[in-house]
Amino acid sequence: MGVTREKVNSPLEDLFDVVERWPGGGLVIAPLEKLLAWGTKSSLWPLTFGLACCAIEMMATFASRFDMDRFGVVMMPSPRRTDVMIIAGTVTVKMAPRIRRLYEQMPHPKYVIAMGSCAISGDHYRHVYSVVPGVDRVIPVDVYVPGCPPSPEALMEGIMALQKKIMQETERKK
Amino acid sequence: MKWLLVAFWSVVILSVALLIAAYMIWWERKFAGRMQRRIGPYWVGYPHGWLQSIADAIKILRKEDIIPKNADKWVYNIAPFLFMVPPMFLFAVFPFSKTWVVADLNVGLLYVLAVSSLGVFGVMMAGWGSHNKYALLSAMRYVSQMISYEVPLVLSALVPVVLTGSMNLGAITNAQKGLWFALWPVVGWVAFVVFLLATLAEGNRAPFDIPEAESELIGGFAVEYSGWKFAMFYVGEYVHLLAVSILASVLFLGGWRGPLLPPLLWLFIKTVFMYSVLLWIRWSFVRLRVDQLMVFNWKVLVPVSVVNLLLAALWVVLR
Amino acid sequence: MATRTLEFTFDEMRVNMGPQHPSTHGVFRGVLVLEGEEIKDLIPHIGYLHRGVEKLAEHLSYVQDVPIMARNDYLGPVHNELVMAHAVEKLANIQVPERAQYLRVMASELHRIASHLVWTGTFLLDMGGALGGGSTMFLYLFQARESIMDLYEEWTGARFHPNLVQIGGVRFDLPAGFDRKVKEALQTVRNTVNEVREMVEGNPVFEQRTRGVGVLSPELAQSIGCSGPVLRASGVAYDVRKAFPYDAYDKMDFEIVTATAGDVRARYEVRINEIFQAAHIVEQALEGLPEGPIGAKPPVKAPVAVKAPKGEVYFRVESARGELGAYLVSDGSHKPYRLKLRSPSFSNLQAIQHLVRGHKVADVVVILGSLDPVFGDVDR
Amino acid sequence: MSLPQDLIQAFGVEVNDQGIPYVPKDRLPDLARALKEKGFRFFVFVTAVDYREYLELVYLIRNLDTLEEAFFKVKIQDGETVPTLSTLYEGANWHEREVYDLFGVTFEGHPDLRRILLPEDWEGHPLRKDYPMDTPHPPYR
Repeated sequence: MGVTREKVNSPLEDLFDVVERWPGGGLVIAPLEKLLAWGTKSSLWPLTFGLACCAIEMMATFASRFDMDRFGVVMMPSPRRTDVMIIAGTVTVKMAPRIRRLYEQMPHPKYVIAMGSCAISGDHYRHVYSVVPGVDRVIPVDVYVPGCPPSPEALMEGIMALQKKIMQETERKK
Repeated sequence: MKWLLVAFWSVVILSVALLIAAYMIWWERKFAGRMQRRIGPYWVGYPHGWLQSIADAIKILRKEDIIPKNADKWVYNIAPFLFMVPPMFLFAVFPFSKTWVVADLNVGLLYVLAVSSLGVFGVMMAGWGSHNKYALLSAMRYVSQMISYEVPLVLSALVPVVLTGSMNLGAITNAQKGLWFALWPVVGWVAFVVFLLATLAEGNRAPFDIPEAESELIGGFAVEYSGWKFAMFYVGEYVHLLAVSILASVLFLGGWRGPLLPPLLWLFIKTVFMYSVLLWIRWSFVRLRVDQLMVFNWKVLVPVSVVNLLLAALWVVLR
Repeated sequence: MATRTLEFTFDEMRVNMGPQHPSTHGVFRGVLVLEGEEIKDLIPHIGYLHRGVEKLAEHLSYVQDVPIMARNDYLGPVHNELVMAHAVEKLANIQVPERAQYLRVMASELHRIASHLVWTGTFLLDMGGALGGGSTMFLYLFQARESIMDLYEEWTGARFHPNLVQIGGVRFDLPAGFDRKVKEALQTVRNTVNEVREMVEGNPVFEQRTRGVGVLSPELAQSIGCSGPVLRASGVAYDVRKAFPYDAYDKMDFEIVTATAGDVRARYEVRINEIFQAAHIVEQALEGLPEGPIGAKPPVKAPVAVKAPKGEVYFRVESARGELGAYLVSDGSHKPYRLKLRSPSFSNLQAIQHLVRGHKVADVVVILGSLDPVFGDVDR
Repeated sequence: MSLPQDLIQAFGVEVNDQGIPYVPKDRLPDLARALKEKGFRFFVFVTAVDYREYLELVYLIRNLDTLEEAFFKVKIQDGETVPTLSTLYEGANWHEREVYDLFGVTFEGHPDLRRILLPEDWEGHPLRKDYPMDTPHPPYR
């Protein structure tokens, strides 16, 4: 069961689409889009949101020793301001609609990192009646970070992978 | 042609103020990082992540602009402007050097205090227009806090006025030729400390950041705002902080006065110092509760500043 | 002169807090019934992390159940492993070698320290906000916690869920030169905690926020079934480690930390002092560590290796949150017939409804934090 | 794992060959009251075990001063109701809700008997033996 992502443009991107249709517009837009992608990649703000064990490791990743602020990644409390949602922990049937709703509250462009094997597949709980086997049944996922729980270094690599993906998105469009 | 000149300088000062606000955010993140034994922004721009705020700005402009279905659209849309624009007006009257003032008002301080309290409207409208209980609660807290803390703020800002005998900010700066007001025995010290505390509360900073309290009210009055509208709230707060830091250095630290270095640089150094003091307090205290905040204001700050103002007046009379 | 009283009536306002909320320590949802800023009632909703562990345990064998249990109380995984292993050992009458007992004590006290460090950090974070002084102290304490995580990484190969306990012993022996590192880590912890105490204790803001807030009487605490620091802060000196000693706890010299006020401040004090007590116990365990086997070597991996006779048993250990119990019913096979986990967080959390009434919104997060619920443990 | 001797006689408690006391369910509130008067104030837990033909409720209450434990069971048939203890012990409130949620045992006189761990609209009681562990629950599972 896959979940698809609908594309919503921001006002700026609407403007870009108009300009792109003008003769020679593409030449102007291509570097600008690259700039936008760079901006997005350099300031990924995740939602302060943890579910289970992985949330503690997520906190450790944002704490002094690993310090995600170096990459411009800072936690934001309100989903309206965030770019990334890190699903850190087991998703239950009771929680799934709430996660879906939080995802819908985030403004486009938005990304999801599934952190830990529970969020990826349900791990050893996948056969239990109340557990969703994988958060990708609820919302589309961009990066999977395996581990139980993943070490902070692994989550950092996941965020790097997401940054790489954001930069590649612009290249694929051309 | 004078108005053209004024317009030109206004544009220059406003854009510089915005740029400075962006770098204040960066400075805060670096400063907090150092306090918390981490590095802060590092990889976005070499050296020390100096492009971080620029990247944040670019990203936030790209974000989708969400308007909640049940929001009061007109109120919701206009609130960010009402929050961000008033603090920008303040830069008109600040003396950046002996001659460099955009509008040299006689009642400069009155203007500053009047305009800076306009931000309340933006907050109340944001809280009401968002159709969100957290935003509404937060806006209520913010308004009550702003109105209460205006009293000690004004009373302590009046001390330099009494000592100078003028409300013109340039005149106040000139009066500090010998000794900064912040260093005046007792009267000046008390006024400076009260002003600092009231400034923290006005600027919505810890330990008085009750309206924004993430742990209770998620994100405060701007909880429903996304994209560039949120950016306006975010930057507006820092523009406000910049304005009050400048105001504090003008009122208490001798403004642009100082030996050797050019006046603008002196003002800059003092402003950065004031701002860093605010940050230092912010990143080392836990938050007060809303009722305790009010008690602190009405039972401690207001009486102290009233007595202090009386002392200052007495001193001027007896001199 | 006639006095005139002004009466205000407020409309009741319901505010939903959670399950996604920056300070609910996981997935707690509380519906606040407010009158202005004052709380009339709080309707708690739990179960957002109900993973059906008790059902799952019936389908897995005893050997497999031990590491699964670690995921419940994810701040003190070793305690959960211990309670499961102990229950099976008691039922099947398996003896644990003495060295393994000491290692178990050491591991569970290290996790108690780590858990209390996280608690103190998040508690201050709730009070000071992510953008304020609270986060500074939070980060200091997390840095101290890292030193303990490092110890685990070296000892067991895993930072977080060590899988240390196996039925009949422990899986891993100490690496060479470990005692020096433990002492260094404990010193780091002590220094950091002292530093944080210096920063918060006596600070008027902190004292005002915590003193007299959320007072829990000893009678109510017992009737609810609160245990651990929450109970001890109300003045009841009950500690499983003393009352029903297991492993090598009867050979350790430590005190039951209590406070009498029963408010948030008392709970803070108890936990802070427990960090020092736990550090003391770790040092004793390290000094008195006897030589000898640590259990089956290589570790038992076959799921059907352990069988328990028909019967039932209740075993309890002191986790960082209180009395963690396992009620195990066996039908004589290698799987449990029924496993009930008596989790301390579940019982402690019930107090929230009684504690918040009449307080302000800002106190809710402080009181909730002071109960230290871990939602993996609450919902199981 | 037992009850104080005088209570066993006073409340008609049957003790089986393994020494486990079974309390008749209509005497349960009286027994709990007597226990509370004897100093058994610390409520540890209540849970249930499904033996397919019948259910057993398991109670554990402790006296923190003497560290004595009162451990007893109540045997019920499917569909029978049990008097609640939540009026005597605050802690029984959530534990009984949990038993209701996972086993479907109804507690008479409980102030707020709703599902606690599972969503309100859940069907079935998962910890019963006839409930398969991997029951699907669309749309997410």
